[in-house]
Amino acid sequence: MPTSAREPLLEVKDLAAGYGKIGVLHGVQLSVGAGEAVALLGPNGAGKTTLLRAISGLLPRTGQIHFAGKDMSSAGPRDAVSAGLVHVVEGHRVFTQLTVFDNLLLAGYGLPRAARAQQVEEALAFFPEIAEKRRNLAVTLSGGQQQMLAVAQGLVRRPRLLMLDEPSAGLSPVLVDRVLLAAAKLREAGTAILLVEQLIEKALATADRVYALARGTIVLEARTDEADLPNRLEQAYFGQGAHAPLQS
Amino acid sequence: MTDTTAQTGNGRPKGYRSTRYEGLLPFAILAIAGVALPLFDDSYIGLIATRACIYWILVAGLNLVVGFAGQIAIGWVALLTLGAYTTSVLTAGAAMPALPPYLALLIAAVAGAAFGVIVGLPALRLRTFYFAMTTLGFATIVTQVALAWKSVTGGGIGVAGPVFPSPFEPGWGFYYLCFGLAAVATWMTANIAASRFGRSLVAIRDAEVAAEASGIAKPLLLVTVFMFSGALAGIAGGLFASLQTYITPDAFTFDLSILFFIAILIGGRGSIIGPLLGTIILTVLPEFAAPLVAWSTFLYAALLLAIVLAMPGGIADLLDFKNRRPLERHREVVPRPEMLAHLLRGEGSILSLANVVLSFGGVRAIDGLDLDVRPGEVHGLIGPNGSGKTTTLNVISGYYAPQSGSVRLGDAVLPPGAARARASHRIARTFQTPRVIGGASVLDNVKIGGTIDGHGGFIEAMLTLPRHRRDETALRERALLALSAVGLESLADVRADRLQHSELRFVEIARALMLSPSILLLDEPAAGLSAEEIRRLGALIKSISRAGTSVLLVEHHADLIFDICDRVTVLNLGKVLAAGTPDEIRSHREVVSAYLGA
Amino acid sequence: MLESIVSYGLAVGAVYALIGITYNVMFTASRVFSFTAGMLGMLGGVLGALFIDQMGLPVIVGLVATLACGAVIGVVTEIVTVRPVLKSLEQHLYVLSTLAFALLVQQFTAIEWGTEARPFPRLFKIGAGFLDQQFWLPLLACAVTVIGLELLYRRTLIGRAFLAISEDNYAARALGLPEQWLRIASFMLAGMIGTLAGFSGGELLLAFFGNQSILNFYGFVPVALGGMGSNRGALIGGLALGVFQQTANFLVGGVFAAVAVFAVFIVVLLLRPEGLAGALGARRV
Amino acid sequence: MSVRRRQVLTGSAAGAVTLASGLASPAIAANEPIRIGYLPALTGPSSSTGVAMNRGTLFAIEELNAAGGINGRKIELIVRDTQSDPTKAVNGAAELIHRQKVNIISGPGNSGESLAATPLIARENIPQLHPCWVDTLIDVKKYPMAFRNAPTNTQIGAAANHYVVDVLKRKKVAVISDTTGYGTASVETYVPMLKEKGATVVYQANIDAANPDLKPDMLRMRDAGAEAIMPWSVNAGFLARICNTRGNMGWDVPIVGQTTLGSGQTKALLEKPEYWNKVYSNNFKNCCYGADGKLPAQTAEFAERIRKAKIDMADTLLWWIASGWDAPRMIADAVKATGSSPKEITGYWNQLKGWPGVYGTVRFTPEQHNGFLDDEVVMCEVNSLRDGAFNLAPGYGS
Repeated sequence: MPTSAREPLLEVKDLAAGYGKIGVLHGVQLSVGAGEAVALLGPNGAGKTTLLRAISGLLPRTGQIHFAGKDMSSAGPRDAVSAGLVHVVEGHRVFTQLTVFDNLLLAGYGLPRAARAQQVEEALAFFPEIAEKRRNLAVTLSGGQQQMLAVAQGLVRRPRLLMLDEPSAGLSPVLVDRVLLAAAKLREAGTAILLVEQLIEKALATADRVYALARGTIVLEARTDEADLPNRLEQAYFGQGAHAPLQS
Repeated sequence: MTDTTAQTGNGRPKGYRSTRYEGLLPFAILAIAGVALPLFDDSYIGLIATRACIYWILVAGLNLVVGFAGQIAIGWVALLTLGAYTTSVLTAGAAMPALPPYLALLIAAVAGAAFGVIVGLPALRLRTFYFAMTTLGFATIVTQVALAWKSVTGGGIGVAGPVFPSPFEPGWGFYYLCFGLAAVATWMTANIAASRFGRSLVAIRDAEVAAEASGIAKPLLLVTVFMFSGALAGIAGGLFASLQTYITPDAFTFDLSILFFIAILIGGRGSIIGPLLGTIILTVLPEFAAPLVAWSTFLYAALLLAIVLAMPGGIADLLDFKNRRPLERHREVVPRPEMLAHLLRGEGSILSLANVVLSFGGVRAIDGLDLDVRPGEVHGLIGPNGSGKTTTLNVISGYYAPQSGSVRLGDAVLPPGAARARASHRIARTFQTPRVIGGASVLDNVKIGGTIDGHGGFIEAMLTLPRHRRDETALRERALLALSAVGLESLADVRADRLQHSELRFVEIARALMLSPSILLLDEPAAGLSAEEIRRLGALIKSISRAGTSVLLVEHHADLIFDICDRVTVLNLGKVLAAGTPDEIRSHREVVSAYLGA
Repeated sequence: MLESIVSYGLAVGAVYALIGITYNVMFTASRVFSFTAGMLGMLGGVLGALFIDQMGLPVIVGLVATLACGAVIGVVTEIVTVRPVLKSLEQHLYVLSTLAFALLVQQFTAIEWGTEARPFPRLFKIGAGFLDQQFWLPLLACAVTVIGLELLYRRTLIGRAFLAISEDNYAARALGLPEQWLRIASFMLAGMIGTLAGFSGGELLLAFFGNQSILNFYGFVPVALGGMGSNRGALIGGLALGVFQQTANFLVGGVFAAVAVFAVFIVVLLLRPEGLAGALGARRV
Repeated sequence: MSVRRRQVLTGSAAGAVTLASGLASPAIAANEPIRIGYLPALTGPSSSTGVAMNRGTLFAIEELNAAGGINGRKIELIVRDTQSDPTKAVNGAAELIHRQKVNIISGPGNSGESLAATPLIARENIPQLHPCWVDTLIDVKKYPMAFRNAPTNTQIGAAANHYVVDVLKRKKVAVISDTTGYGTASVETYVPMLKEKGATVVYQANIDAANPDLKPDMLRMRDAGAEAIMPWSVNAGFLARICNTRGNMGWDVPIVGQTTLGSGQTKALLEKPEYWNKVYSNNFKNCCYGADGKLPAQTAEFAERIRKAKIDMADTLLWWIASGWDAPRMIADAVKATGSSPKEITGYWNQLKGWPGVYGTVRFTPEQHNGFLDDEVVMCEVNSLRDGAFNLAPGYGS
């Protein structure tokens, strides 16, 4: 199995997590190199979102998580964020009763005042169209704009690894491209990205490497430029021995 | 040992009775102690014991409201006050010709029942804390009225309590009256607790949605229970007045209300013996700790806080030895589909959705959906997150009323919304996260599913009349059958919260089977199950459908879907993307792109 | 007569409003209805009398000390009665834990401070009639609190953080907001507002342990009717309630006034369980 | 000091409880202690009177035992705090009678508790001596063994009414009370009495003492043309609010009524000291300063004794202590003269003629168990309070 050339920024070993008695993830192994873009694919209910939550500490979990040389196995979301591991949660959940600007200020909670202001501006620079609406309440934004705001919130912290959970969900193709373009830009700027995405083609276009998650565990790891990836993916999805002729 | 009993022919696990009587032991001890008490020949003990009996008569009823239905009724002293004044005023004959005390007591019970409904009514509409506040309000208002309405209640001067004639004259005679009534109250509440009504109350408390899906009528049930507990409180009030010999409003302190309430919680919700012991302890304790008297309410509060934070199960948990016996590790759920024949009637009918539209705010969660689920078939419903799968289930089972379109079963049109009515159409379902009553046994959890098939009424249950007993035996037989069908019969007596997640999924299916459903809706039953368990689940579902039930299966596990479904419908953004046989579907280009995103 | 209704009604209404706001501040931070609101009000009066009358501290020191105690009790409330039961919010255990804690404190007060109403000191010698301290002090306290909260929520980052966790706790945590600390902070704030209510209304209600249940109920009515979490509702509702109650006092007399308020409360709630300006809970399945 | 003492006593009683009695024979050995059951309200909403009386009672017991008891028999006081709660009073009475096998019961003092406990005590034929003023509590038919070493509400009211109508010459009167049993009972009794005296009751109400604003009622009284306010309550907060509201309204009208008007708690709650002017409360001749500014000789001597015993007088009234002090001594005298059986005690009391109490002179007959003399119930000027006693109100200067 090919792994990333660079030394890993995020290293996850036999991670297990779930909700109450329901175990969703077991024995997940995963790594992301510095400045690398990794796509996390898998059918619904495979546990992609759960995995991101477990990594960022929003969910209780067992196993080891190393980030930037630090042991984050028992860290909460606060520590993750301050270490530069930022999680943009699914479904563009922004604070609708606050203005765009306030939403971003909150993302910089705890930063020194001056730095906060500056980094908020940097984040806004990625999304000119919400930059214009900085004084509007977030509730007045369209779904796509809210998603951009959510991503922008993620950027305020100048993350070393940005985890995006289905940024394309419920967005028009145009907007999807815009959001993913932003992701690509970040990537050029040296930020590593872990992207959960339904739209495989777009994901593959953005990422260097791909993991497939099914039934709560990693069933495939590959470089995006490898041949026959779709077939292998589908095999992985439907479980061992599933034969799935893709006819056109 | 009963946890691992083998299944016998008639479907009753061996040793079940033994565990049944285990629970009766404490009652027996208390009963003997109660009868023998006069041998002490200490009237002081007699008085305290009488007081405990009277308080218990009220608490016994309140227990169904607080402990079983989980309604936070803090101000129940209001009903004690009402009962006390009703009895006293009627016997005193100040307002009208004097009545014999027993008749007055009866009237107090009726008044209590009526007022109980009034005090309880807000519970049907209001959130927990709001309801607690309203009962508090009632507690203050009643005393206020007692003070203001001088002509009848004597205002602050109060009235003399009733004196019961021989053989129940003051002293031991009166004690025996109270003890007898307390025993009857215990018996009746225990009967209700063990009946489908008691189970339904707990279901409303811990799994309201599942209760609704099982056709349990929350409003009616709660009103009945408020009536019952109001009546008991009224009687307790009459006896209280007699014990006090003379009542003034300042006898009905809020502390008394707190005592009743806390007695139940330290006793343990959903238990009879616990609150009974709790009442005895709280009544007796301050008497024998004279220096602490002034601190008693302080101690009650401390006790309550400790219970809530440290021991939510209360005394009842300490007495629950049965559930401390270790369970067999590495259990395996082995369904026995052959049992299904006894459960299912094989008269499934076709379920069809026509052009159903449901939108929340601007978002169209379901957008003109057509769907047919045929008897004897497993129909898979798949699609990406937010494509409207679960929403569809919720429309069928009546949690959501679609803005347009129709849901028909056979040729009957199902009323939009009206979740509770679905059970009578034999529509059963399971939930994404199992909705089971952790504190109740697996068997009782399953019995919930068959609630609507009971014929006996509340009164019959209260007095365990034949028809009710027949209901219970039938229910029990069916429940054990259902459990053996899903392969859990060996865990029948275990408290549900001790089961593994995978087992809970099968419990839910067993509960659904109790309806002998014509339509079975399964919401991600395979989530969190191991590959082997999924295989068994698949087999079970398949044979359920083969027994004539129409099964609608929402599932993410593609392999399970393609394994057992006869037809599959793929949703995307609330619309049907494709429908057909599994093979058609998996070779369907758009599906693959939408579902797999290739 | 009329001026007496207005001056007294507004004064006591302001106290109700402050208690209502206390409920709100705790609720928005934790989704918990807490029985400790009335308790804080009661303590405000008792502690004020204790510090200023009994210990003879200067007024301002007494006030600060009272608020400080309120803050501490707020924090204790969060740690002892709220945090342990937050996991199982739907079981409503908080109703029991906060009730138990409030009772605990009330009983302790009754035993240590006494069950007789005790005097609350006259803080400012100025004013008579309607300008009397006991009438304007609660209104002043109420105005200060409302404006203060408005500034806090609208102008400061921490205030916005409060709004954020109350709107979407999950997203707030994902952003790395110190959700737990913010909750403690808001309980601290609630503690101070609650005791301020009792302190400012001290001369009106006296330093009396029995005020707890009264304030618990009359402080809850405005928020229940105005919609949980809405300070505007609490303010308007509180003042209205005060005036209504006082009018009823004049027209029909004390006992029936209580009955009237209670009747209105029940009826409105039964017609609109979510309050006159509130929204119901979300989907259940 | 009284606190420590109380706990010791309750403690010992609790001890007695533990060794399960019930076997103890009612036969009286010559040296067996005389067991007095005592039901004061020492805690709870209306306990200030109980606490004060308790000091007197404990003091009397100490004295009597120090003096060698009665005929060589020690007196054992078994205390049960009723917590101002009728249910606790009933429990307490039962325990004292059946567990502690007391010879006699003293108390309870609060109306709610007495109303509940008295029938119970009567049922068991135990002699009872209580200081509760509620008229119906003395009834030789219903409670043949219950005696009262205190005035009745009727006597109290009569004194106040007499003062308002005959001395102050006020004809239009407002009669109000709190909503307690005592308060409502008083109003019920006094209004007709006033009317008999030819006064008109222009305003009558029971007001919830929790209601912090009395202005509505006061305004209605004034509009009704009241020339005197007669408040009946033991709630200091309530009474103080009446005085304060009167002061703030600048209404010059006398307040005549319950003794608590003159208590320390009431004084503490006044907004201005002068609000206590023109306030006249019930009191008892023996416990008031006469025209010469001195207490009657016997009382003066008693006051001296309690001063020596360092009994706290700051927060209480002389007559409370006195009434608490008289009760055990009345019992002691009965036992000394005859014996400690119910018959003996009640028999002695039924013949009691002018027993010289500090609180008041007591006289019983078989038909009349209300021991107090009408003319010993007087009115006093509350603002003259010093060392727990008052000057007789103007008009008593005999």
